[in-house]
Amino acid sequence: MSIAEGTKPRRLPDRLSSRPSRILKSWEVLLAGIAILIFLANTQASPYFLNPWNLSDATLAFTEKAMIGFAMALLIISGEIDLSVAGIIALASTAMGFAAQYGMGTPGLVLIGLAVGVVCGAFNGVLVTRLGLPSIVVTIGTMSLFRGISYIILGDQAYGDYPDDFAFFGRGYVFWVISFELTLFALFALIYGGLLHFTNFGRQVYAIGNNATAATFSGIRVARVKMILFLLTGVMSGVAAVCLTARLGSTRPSIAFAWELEIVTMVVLGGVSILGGAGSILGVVIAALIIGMVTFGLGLLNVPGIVMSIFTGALLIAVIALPRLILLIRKGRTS
Amino acid sequence: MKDTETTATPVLRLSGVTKTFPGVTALSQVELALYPGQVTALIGENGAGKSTLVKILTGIYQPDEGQIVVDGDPVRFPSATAATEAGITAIHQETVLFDELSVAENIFLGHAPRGRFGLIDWARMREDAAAILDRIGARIDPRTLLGDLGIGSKHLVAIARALSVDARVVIMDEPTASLSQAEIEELYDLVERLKGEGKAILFISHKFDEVFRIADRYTVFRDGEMVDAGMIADTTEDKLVEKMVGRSMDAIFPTREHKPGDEVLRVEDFAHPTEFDGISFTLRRGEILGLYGLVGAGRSEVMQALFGVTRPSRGQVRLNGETLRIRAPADAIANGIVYVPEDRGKQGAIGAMPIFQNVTLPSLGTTSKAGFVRMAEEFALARKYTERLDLRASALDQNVGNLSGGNQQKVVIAKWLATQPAVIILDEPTKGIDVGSKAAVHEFMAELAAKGLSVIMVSSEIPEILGMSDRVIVMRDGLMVSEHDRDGLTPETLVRAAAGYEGEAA
Amino acid sequence: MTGFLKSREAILLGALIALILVVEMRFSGFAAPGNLADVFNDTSILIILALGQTLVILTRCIDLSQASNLALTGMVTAMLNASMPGLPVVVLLAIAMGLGLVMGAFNGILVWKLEIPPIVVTLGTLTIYRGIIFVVSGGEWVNSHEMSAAYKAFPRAEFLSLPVMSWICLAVIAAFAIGVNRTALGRAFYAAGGNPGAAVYTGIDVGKTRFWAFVIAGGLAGLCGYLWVSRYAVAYTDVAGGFELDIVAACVVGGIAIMGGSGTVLGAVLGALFLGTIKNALPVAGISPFWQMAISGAAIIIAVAFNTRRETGRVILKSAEAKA
Amino acid sequence: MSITKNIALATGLFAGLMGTTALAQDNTRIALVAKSLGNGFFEAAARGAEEAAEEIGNVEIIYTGPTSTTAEGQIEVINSLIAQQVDAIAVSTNDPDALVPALERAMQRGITVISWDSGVAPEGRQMHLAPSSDELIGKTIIKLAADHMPDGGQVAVLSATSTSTNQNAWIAEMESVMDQYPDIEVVANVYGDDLADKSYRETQGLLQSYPDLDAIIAPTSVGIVAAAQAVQDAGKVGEVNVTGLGLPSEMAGAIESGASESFAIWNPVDLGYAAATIAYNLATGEATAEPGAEIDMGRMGTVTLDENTTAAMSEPFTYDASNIDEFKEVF
Repeated sequence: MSIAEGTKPRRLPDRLSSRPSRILKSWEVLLAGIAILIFLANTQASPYFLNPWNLSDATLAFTEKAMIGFAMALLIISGEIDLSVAGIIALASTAMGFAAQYGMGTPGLVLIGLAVGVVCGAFNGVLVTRLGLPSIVVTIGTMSLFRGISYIILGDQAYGDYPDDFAFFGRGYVFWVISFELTLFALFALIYGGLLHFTNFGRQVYAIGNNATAATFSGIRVARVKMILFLLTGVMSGVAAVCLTARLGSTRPSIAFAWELEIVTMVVLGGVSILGGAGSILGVVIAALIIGMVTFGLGLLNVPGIVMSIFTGALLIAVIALPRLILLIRKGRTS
Repeated sequence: MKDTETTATPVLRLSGVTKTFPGVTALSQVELALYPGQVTALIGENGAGKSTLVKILTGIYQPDEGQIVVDGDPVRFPSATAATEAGITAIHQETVLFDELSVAENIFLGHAPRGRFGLIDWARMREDAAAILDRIGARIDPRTLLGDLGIGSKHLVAIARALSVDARVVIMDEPTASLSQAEIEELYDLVERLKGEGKAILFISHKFDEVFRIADRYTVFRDGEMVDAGMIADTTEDKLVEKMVGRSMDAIFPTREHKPGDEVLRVEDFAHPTEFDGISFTLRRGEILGLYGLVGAGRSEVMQALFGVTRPSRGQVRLNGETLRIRAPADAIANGIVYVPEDRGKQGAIGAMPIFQNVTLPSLGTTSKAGFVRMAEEFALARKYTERLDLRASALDQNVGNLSGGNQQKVVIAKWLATQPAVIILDEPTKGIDVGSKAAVHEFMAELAAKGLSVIMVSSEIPEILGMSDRVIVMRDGLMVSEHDRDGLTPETLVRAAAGYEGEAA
Repeated sequence: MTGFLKSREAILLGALIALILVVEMRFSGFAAPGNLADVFNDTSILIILALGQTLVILTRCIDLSQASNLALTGMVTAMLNASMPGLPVVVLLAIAMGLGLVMGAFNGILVWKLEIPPIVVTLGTLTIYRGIIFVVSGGEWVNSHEMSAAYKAFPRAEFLSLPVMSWICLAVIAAFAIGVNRTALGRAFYAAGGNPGAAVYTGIDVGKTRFWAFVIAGGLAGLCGYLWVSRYAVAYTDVAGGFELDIVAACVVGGIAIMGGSGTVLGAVLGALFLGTIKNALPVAGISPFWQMAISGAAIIIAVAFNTRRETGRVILKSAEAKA
Repeated sequence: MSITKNIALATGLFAGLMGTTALAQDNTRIALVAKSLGNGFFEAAARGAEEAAEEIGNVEIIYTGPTSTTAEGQIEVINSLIAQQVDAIAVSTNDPDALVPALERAMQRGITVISWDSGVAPEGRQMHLAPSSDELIGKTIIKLAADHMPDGGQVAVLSATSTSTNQNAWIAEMESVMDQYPDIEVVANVYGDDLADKSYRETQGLLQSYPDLDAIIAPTSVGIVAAAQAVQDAGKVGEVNVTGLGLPSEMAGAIESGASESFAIWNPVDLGYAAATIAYNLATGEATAEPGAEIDMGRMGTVTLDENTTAAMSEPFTYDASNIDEFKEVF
């Protein structure tokens, strides 16, 4: 069995199966199929659906959440989670509103929004990586803390004196029906897709999520990678805060309430394993589109938002349960 | 003990038991008999199949073939409870205890005494626990939280747990591994008492002194097969060692003509608050340094501190004369020191990632450009090293988790060789892998040493240590006990040094 | 006793007493027995839910659907009561618990048989259960005057000068104290979460144990559904919205380890009481209610930092032991 | 195999949710947007709007809103109404500022936008129909309390969501007339966020903090019910009078138990009716929303817009034990 002298070792192929066959079996294709079906159903259900302006408006319902979702996807793949993202939005928005009161210009406001995101992300990151606390609990705490600070600052008041050009981030159009937010969404999809799938950093994120101990033994600085991921999630929450605040034109402490669970739902529906180690940005993009289309399509039929959420909740469980159910039934048959 | 009893029918008998796992046959047509009032020692190297056997006897695993016969009737143990109910109890080698529960509850979990309304009677449970602990001479308060105990006391609790059921068969899987000398003596007394009560005892141990002290019978396993059995009185330690390592004696290790060169690595007065102390050694270019000792001797801990996984409290590491500051594995890797860990599944391979990505993980700096991965480079690097190790896989994008143990190990070794290290530490490099893969790994190790790579090989397998090392260091209880040159070194010397048998030094 | 004094529960109890005393200093009368009884009564629902959640967390799972379960069962009982005022409260209670059990069992079966991560399962059922409320009620509220007097009176009825609500809570606490500490299933929750691998060696089926945790948590959420709706005398879709995280927070403050296997009934009760006291004290002590959220958040972070540090004590190894 | 099954399931679910697809293109479609669905006040307003639609003919009312009282939810609803190209939107807002951008876009797309009940900032609508004037409401709510406090005493205010404008305006008006009641002291102002449980808890806090409290004024239909319940549970019926703005159907119990002596409300049915009629008139060009304009609202007569293009409909009406039974069946 040992290597015989002179014999040429067996050559291993790079890939087991051809690219097309692998793609066909992937989660993303399943999701894309569902997305197409929903798209077709929508076109049948309402004559208003296929209007470019309407579709453009509809994207605003998910772009901000999806932007956070990209960073959250990386974080969840690494085996952590951040439930404080909506709290960060509230705090960042409050900070921007506060600065706007004192006449701060648009560039300064954006910087403040992003800076609050960084600080909050760093706070989460330090608690998780330095003190070794479980991220789900830490961020349940910081979720209340961040939003709570907004409540302390604002109470029942609102900030609304934003400069006119600030509105561009939430209401501006880059080209025809392509809104600034949609552009940003596409841009971040590419950036995060690139980061996760084509860089050393992304590879390390997968390795950590799959087996943090083996990753440590492989020379990956696990705490540092996780810290960066918390910072990224914080920054993206800051970006979302800028867009949402600009879109609403006002800040109240209840802004973006309960978004954290919607964002996690989007990420998990996109095929990111909640246990870490698996998932893709493409999946998250498609999941965002699915949720956006369901919301918009049912909205056109004046179906209340809460009923739409039954659909997303059921979809979430169904897409994860079905493959396992089928496996279970097959196993039952063979044994 | 009457003579008639020794020839009496066994309480428990295994016949033709076979158990296979994907890629590995753990047990093959194994026979075993346990007699009332007698201690049967089960002897074998790591990976010989002892632990699998224990799991089959306690209902954790079900055998693929063969029979378990209790009192002459064939039985099946579909769960742990079933085995307990059949009167079989075990002290497991790995901790199967609960840190967050009290000592009393750890002893009685699953069969706690019930009081009124069928509720658990805590008072009685504590009393009973105290009684059992007292019986084994353990001075532990049953109300203590298990997590607050040291590893030795935890082991005593595990023993108490095994004795809390009224069993006829008691399995002890390396029961003295973590005990102090005084505790070991008390355990021996306990074994005598259990014998007196007519219980059949299966005693698994590496330590020949204790086998000869307390066992009545022996059974030797090697590579999942039963190779010998008989009465202790009819054998000698040398014979048992030979039986135990027999196969490996015959195995051909690569011939190594190359002479070690200059000193590469020097470790001085290395210490850790809890794991090891006073470790000093050197390593030369092209040398294979064997590090031998029993499980728990602190070998892996020294190596992991050297690699930066844990922080030593004291000591110096010099590479080519320069003092290194190693705070994390990344620092060690940057300096050309790499570590192939013992626990493949947890520390070595990332099962859900493809082969090529596993191989390139510590080398991403060289396969990437400006931080971006280059798949073609990755495949090339992965192919280069996996093919040299004769990896058996379908393709390089196959997930490592789907490979056999031996092939997983090749991937892990390939991963480290791809970093082109100066020093490679191999922790139990051939543990639990098949003979063919073993040979490939050994041959490659020799080849690497010949090319000037310095190797530290941690191993519990005596033939491997003897067959591969230029020099051998033996550790026991976190300390270096002896250092040996390859020439004239015998298995017995090593076993004695590691077990502390017949004095301290060899 | 010295063991208790060093425990997390004792420290939390100390913190709770300190909190009450601080409020008492600002507003005398807060620490009066009558007022404390009111605080307890007001926190009863949180306590009951936190106890259910405790079991789930003990087994290394999490249930985010409790608040939705509560709201749905509450709505169903209110609608039943509105359409059939003659239906005795006992029957409604049974229906509420039964419905809650079924929803808990649905979570549990997905976790047990399909091995879907609990957070995903309950994230899904959180929205599904809540959505169903809107579907069954058509978005309509059930208001006070549509409910029968008996329906509203039950939790308020006083027995030995305590409302029935408080008695139910005390009964649940007592049942948990016995059930968790003195039954095989109760101990199995600890084993299944503390060391799932080892639990197998003691004959415990980890998946089944998790299932039961979800079932019990669901049943209690159903019970609370009736209690909540009858207490506030109104049922609508958004009842107890966002409460799921308050429940988890109460458990965390109470020292229930999110990694499973560790925590006590007393801890969960004290954790819930701590948050409940803050909620009740703020308006009384004249602190703006807007401070409440930040204070709860800070309490959670402090609690988890405190608890986790105590748990990760270094294992003292053999050589050190031998030297000592 | 698994893919097809998944798809089949997904389609089934989706089809099930589709429900009715009524599209009547010829009608004038007026969307009545509530603060949140399920609130009895808005349900009653929707009935009024339907009444107006029947009266006018060729009008379709789309009654919609978010499930919880959030601005973001209302924005999504408004976006989908814009997409449906409705003719008019009449909204009772959760946030006067946050809805402006969405409503501005609606107006850009040629949709008539008015606010009613709770107003939107002027740039976000063509006109606002206030149920009553802030001044009248402010005076009414304190008078309701004072009528039952001959010797003066302490009152506390339990407001609704801190994010709605109308409550704050009413309370400000109330405070401006407090000098007429020298014996009455407003001791606290708390927020129940339009949540039953929070309002309940805030009331409990008030009862504890101010043992001598004589009355609680809750100018919100959710808060007043919760406050009455809390007073009843605390055994303070007769000591503390709960009053403010509420719906007869929801307050019948409190009047009966004595927790509330009296309360006031304008008629939401009339309000919905008026909002729909005005929206129709503006959408069909029969009226223009500009300061000083007089707009017809059917059986409710006409309203005149002030310089902020705001109009007040009517005075609040007081309900007590003498007339509650008559109205509790109506709304």
